Amino acid sequence: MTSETKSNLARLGLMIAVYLILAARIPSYYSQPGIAALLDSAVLAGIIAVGVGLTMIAGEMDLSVGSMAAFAGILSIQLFPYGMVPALVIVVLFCGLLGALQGFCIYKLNISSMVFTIGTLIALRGLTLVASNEKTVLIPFENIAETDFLSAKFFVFSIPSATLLVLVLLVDFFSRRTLWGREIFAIGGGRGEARAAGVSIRRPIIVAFSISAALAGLAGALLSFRTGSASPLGFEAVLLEAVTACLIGGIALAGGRGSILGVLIGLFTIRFLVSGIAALGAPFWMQSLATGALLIFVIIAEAAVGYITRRRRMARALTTA
Amino acid sequence: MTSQDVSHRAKVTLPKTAYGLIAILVLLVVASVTTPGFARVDNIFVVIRAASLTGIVAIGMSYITISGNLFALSASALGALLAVLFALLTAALGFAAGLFLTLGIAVLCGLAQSVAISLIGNPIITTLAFGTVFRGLAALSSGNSILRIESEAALWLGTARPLGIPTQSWAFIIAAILSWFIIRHFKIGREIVLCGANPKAAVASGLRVGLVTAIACAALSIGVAVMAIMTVSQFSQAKADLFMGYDFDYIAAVLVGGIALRGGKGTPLQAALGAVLIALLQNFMLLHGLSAGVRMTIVGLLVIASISLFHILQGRGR
Amino acid sequence: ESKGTVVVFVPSSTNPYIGQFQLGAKEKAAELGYDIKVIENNFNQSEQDSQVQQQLASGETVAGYIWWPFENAAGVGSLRALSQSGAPVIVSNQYPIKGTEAYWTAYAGANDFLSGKTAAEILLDACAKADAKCDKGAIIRFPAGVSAGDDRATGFEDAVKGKLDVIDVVPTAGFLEDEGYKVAAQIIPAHKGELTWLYTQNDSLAGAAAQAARENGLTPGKDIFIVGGTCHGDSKHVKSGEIAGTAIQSGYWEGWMAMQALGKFVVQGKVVDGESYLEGTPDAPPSDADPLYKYNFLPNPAVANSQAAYDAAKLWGKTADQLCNF
Amino acid sequence: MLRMSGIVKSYGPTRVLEDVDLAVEAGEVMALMGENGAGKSTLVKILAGIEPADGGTISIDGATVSIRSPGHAQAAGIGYVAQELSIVESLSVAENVFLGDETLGFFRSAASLARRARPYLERVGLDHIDPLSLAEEHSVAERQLVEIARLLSRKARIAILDEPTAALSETEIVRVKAAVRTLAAEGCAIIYVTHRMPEVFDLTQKVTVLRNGKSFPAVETAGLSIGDLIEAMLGRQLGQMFPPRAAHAGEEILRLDACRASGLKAPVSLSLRKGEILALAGQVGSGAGAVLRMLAGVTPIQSGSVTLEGGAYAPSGIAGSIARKVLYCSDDRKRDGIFAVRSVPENLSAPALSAVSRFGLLSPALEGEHVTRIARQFGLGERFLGRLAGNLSGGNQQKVALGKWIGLDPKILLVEEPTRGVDVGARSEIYSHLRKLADEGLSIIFASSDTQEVLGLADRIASFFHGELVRICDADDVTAESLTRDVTRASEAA
Ligand SMILES: Nc1ncnc2c1ncn2[C@@H]1O[C@H](COP(=O)(O)OP(=O)(O)OP(=O)(O)O)[C@@H](O)[C@H]1O
Ligand SMILES: Nc1ncnc2c1ncn2[C@@H]1O[C@H](COP(=O)(O)OP(=O)(O)OP(=O)(O)O)[C@@H](O)[C@H]1O
Ligand SMILES: [Mg+2]
Ligand SMILES: [Mg+2]
Repeated sequence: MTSETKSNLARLGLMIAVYLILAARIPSYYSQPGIAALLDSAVLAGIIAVGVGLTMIAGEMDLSVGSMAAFAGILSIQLFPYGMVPALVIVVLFCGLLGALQGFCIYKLNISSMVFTIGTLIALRGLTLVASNEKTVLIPFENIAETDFLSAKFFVFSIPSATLLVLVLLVDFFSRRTLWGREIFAIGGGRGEARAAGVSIRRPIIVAFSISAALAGLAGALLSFRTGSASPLGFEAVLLEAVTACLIGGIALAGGRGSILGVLIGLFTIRFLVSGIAALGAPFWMQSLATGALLIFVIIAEAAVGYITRRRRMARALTTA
Repeated sequence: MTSQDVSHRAKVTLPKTAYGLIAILVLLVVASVTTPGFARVDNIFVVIRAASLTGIVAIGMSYITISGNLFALSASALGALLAVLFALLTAALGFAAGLFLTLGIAVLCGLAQSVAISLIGNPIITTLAFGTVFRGLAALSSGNSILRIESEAALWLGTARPLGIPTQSWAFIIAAILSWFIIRHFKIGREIVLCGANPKAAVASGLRVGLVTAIACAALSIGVAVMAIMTVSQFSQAKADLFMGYDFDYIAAVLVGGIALRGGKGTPLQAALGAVLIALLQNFMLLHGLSAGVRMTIVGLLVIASISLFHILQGRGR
Repeated sequence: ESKGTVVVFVPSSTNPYIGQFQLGAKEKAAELGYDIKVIENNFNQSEQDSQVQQQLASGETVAGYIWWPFENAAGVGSLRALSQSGAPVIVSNQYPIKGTEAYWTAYAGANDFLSGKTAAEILLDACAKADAKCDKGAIIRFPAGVSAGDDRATGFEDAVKGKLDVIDVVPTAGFLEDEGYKVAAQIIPAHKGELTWLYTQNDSLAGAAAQAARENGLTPGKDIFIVGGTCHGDSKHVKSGEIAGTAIQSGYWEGWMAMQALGKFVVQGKVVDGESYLEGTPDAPPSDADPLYKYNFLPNPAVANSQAAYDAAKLWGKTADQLCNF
Repeated sequence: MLRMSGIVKSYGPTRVLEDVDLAVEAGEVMALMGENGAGKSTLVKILAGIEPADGGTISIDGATVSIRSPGHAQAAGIGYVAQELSIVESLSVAENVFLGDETLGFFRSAASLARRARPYLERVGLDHIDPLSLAEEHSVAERQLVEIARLLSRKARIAILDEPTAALSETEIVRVKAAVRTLAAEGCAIIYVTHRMPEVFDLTQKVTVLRNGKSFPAVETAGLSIGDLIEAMLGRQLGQMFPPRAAHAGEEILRLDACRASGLKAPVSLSLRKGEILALAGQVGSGAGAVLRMLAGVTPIQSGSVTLEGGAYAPSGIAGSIARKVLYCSDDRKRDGIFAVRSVPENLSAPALSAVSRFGLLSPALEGEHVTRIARQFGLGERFLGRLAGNLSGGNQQKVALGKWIGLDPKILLVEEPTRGVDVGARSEIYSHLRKLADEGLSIIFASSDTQEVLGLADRIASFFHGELVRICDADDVTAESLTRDVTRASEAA
């Protein structure tokens, strides 16, 4: 068993523990509709976390996803008259394009993406306000029933939550089994090393940022369609949740390590926790404290495990030297 | 986390603060030509006042950045916690005690974060987690109510204008000069810069990296405390939802000031200039009656443009 | 014996007004014999949406819902889902969007249009009393995109049409003093000698604006008239006359009346079409036996800007001090 | 086959290459030599597409090619092993072998990569390694060999190796040499950058020398002597590489009694006298460096005792050893020796901040005095003082890394690989500075895998093998052969 499998199992264990602790007090955690709702609640942060996770694996971080999702939400509702599917496709493509442009600038400027995307985070939010005329935009109420199919459940899945799961599998496959995906891991694990070995830096950066933006766009559009409206101020908190999911899911901030499946585990760990605490009727600061505590716990555990493996490796190197 | 290759090319020799000054001058000229009422002296004071509190925190944040710890995401939440605690302590023990205890607690919060950063090795995650905890504690200790204080001294601190300049602006100017002086002329300042430049070499040279992180975190916490105390004093009240969503403002000021995120370079003065530049632009747009969306878009573009410019001027693009 | 659980969706008690709302709802629920569960979302509409999903999925039978969406329009989908559960839904605080009537049982809460209108009346009154010429002025608004701000501005502008000249509508970054101060401190000097009044949408912003005015050599209540229109936190600016006056908008009573509306529906089983402005009597709260209307509005009794007036002001048996300083 | 002509390259205002020519034929190994900073790496980086050239042409088989990215270089059949490791630690060994190789198709599985990587790993003697294991689990030497395996897998027509053996021990160097010979035999044109003279004479047919960014026509290796080569590189004759030894050494200053630490398999006992230079000779992983790290407080002393000037010495961490004036300079100056983005004076005063400040305030006068003293002692010219340390050449960087300690009045200087990657000219300067310091009473221990350096610089030599101390002798009693035998005892035993 590789160390990565081990760490993923440990994370899975943590997720199950959180689930069981809360399930003991919340009956709906066992019921089919309850699980369906939990899955649904993970869609927004989940789809976005997949994209952000990919940029983190590349050793970058896309901070602009929240604004991108809000922008996509406004755009998709405004395009609703042309039909939902065309609107969705246009929005996702457009966001993907914006993301590619952003990735290209980051590559070309050779600048830290955290610096650059703080700028786009602010600018895109402003643009969203401008595009929406600073008002929440709505699907006409007579048409709102048209979006019902997005909330319909098939067993425990809805279309959005199935989309999330399919996306996770797809992106996981992409990241592990394709040249472009491996390039993302390579430049995250060692930018200069990968470049010296002949890996193009431009392609993986552009690919990671355009996937991240396209997924943020998809999440924003899907969620806005489901609720039938989009607010220019929406999706502000999603970045922190997505990044937290990635971190709990084992994606290293330094890049190059982690897996998209791990992100899913991290995501459900916080969803179980946050939804559970809210469902118990506890005030917000309890959610806040619990999330913070969980994150601190995970990173300290990680630091400890890392320390121990380094010691072991050193000891092993000594005995085999 | 940075995408730069480690390359050392020739640098443009003009100090980066000069670019900030030039940008401010250009904006000033353009603005004063196009905006009636903009170039008046009192409007300049208004802008500096508007930049003051953000600027003080940005100055603290620049210590984090220069010391090689990127940035902290817990400043706004810590601000809320400190505001609430300052109000509680002042109400219970009086202004002086409230002031010093709050500063003390701020330093402790900074130290706690620095210990965690040293253990975990990642300032962003650590402060992300601490931020949620601070906000939770702020809500918890405020009991979800508005905390009012009645203190003449606090009111003076929050609203007085010695020599016609608001206390907040005094604090900002003093903080900028003081922190520049510390970085430039104090031994610990040099240590901060060196630790940011290369932490491993700093350890090997016997520099106190742990202490440096602690000082940087404490500097930010003190900046946050000053902001919190002055805000509470000005309005004689505190709430747990103060400063919500401000973190990116502080970071934007640091970035617009042209401080390299990789650490080891730049001075707190640049963060102060960045804050003034953003406030100047905001003021200009406010006076032009631009809508919130347009204002935000332009500030975002300013951040992008200024960081790109600094970057290209240093010849780091591809 | 409990009559069932009422589930209350609110943004977050980190905001003291919402804390008061919860308190009012809880006390009324206890009085009526209901259990209450409050679900907070920390100002995040998508989180609130998934909380609704979660709640509905639990299959719990509830006595009813109280719905305070964080983002009014964006929450319509969730509101609709709640209504489809069959349990009564009382909407509160955020004035329902036209066209959604089928999704909720009754609205019980503040009326932001009314709040804007009351503020306008206070302002006009103050100008008239001081015999000052009020014409040009500005509205300092809640952040762009917040619907309560839009509604209050609309109510205010409707009420002052033809009487005052609104030259500027400026969105702030937030709802709190420091954010209001930042805007006011830049707007006032830039329009010096031009602004005769300011409407700031709440008293936190008004107090900050008064401070900014004073710092610019303007005496609030003389050179410039400032009104917020909802008492909130610091009453010192009202008592000292700096703010032209205020109105009691009580989070406590809003939560209370939302819960009362739900109780009324359970007992009476019907909703009368139309609007009802609950009477702002000083002493007795409205009776549970009154009919439930489709729209039930919290009264916004105006309070004049003097210590005496403030001390005398009462709503439904609680003093202004109890209701405004939480 | 390959012809580069008129290559020009500047970094900002500094011209690094001016009008450089280079030509290699198929099946030929060409040594590229020159002092540190001569521009060797820059030249091969241009060929490998890592850096763009400002001017000049590159032609392959007579056709002019334009190489603007590593991808172009690969397409042109150029394989490249970089001077710094280019192994991504978080990827598997197999993926590292095929890193940057787009010919394997868009879809790829770990198992098939591993299968394909195995033959190449075997050719560089890494058959014991699991191709699926992560690169970080292996030693630096093994990782370097993985890079050679990558070069083999590329089926390159032109292979560039930039100091491939700098981090390797003799046995591994043998494997690299064998791999290079096979490549050449297969008709590959090879550019081989190295500072190691024996390799040049052993492996290459021609030598091209770069000096100050200018190239000299290639010469046949066979007709060259070491002296000629050095003269060509330096543009002058290297008088005496090593300074004369000390006439006498003082009393004992440091004594180790049966000390163990991580990296050591058997207890080590040795002593050091005042003004003496002691060499710890050994290949990579021999434990020579481990002794230094133990004395420097980097790794704890697990057992045994150390006596410094008659008192017990057990440093807790690096600050502890600095407090006792036992100072350590590691073998990786980029990593922890210099502050690349800060100026040279700031680097030189870094460990001595307390000495150059008063009441916590830096004193410009004290600092200036401190810096000029070191600069004078270490031959760092005025013109370097205004520069960022990262912009200096390797030799000058090493002077900064070493020199910064001198200001602290050390009792014992511990130096690991004092001249790794430093050219002959700077090397001889560093040796004479170290000797001068020793003559003034400083005691020096250095660890080195360079036999010549050990023999030339040390008063006494302690040889190490596989974590054990082999023997301690006076330098006069040691010959190159006996030393090589001591530090490679394994090959004898095997
Ligand atoms: N990215 C860069 N920016 C600025 N100057 C550089 C850069 N890379 C190299 N230099 C400078 O160019 C010169 C040539 O460097 P190069 O690495 O090619 O030398 P080299 O011959 O390979 O030396 P070594 O033997 O130390 O490897 C040196 O003076 C070096 O300082
Ligand atoms: N900083 C360190 N801390 C603890 N252990 C280390 C450290 N560096 C290396 N080691 C361990 O010490 C052992 C020997 O290290 P290394 O390969 O560098 O040989 P060395 O003793 O330095 O020999 P030399 O430098 O002469 O080649 C290795 O197994 C390594 O794991
Ligand atoms: Mg080189
Ligand atoms: Mg070593």
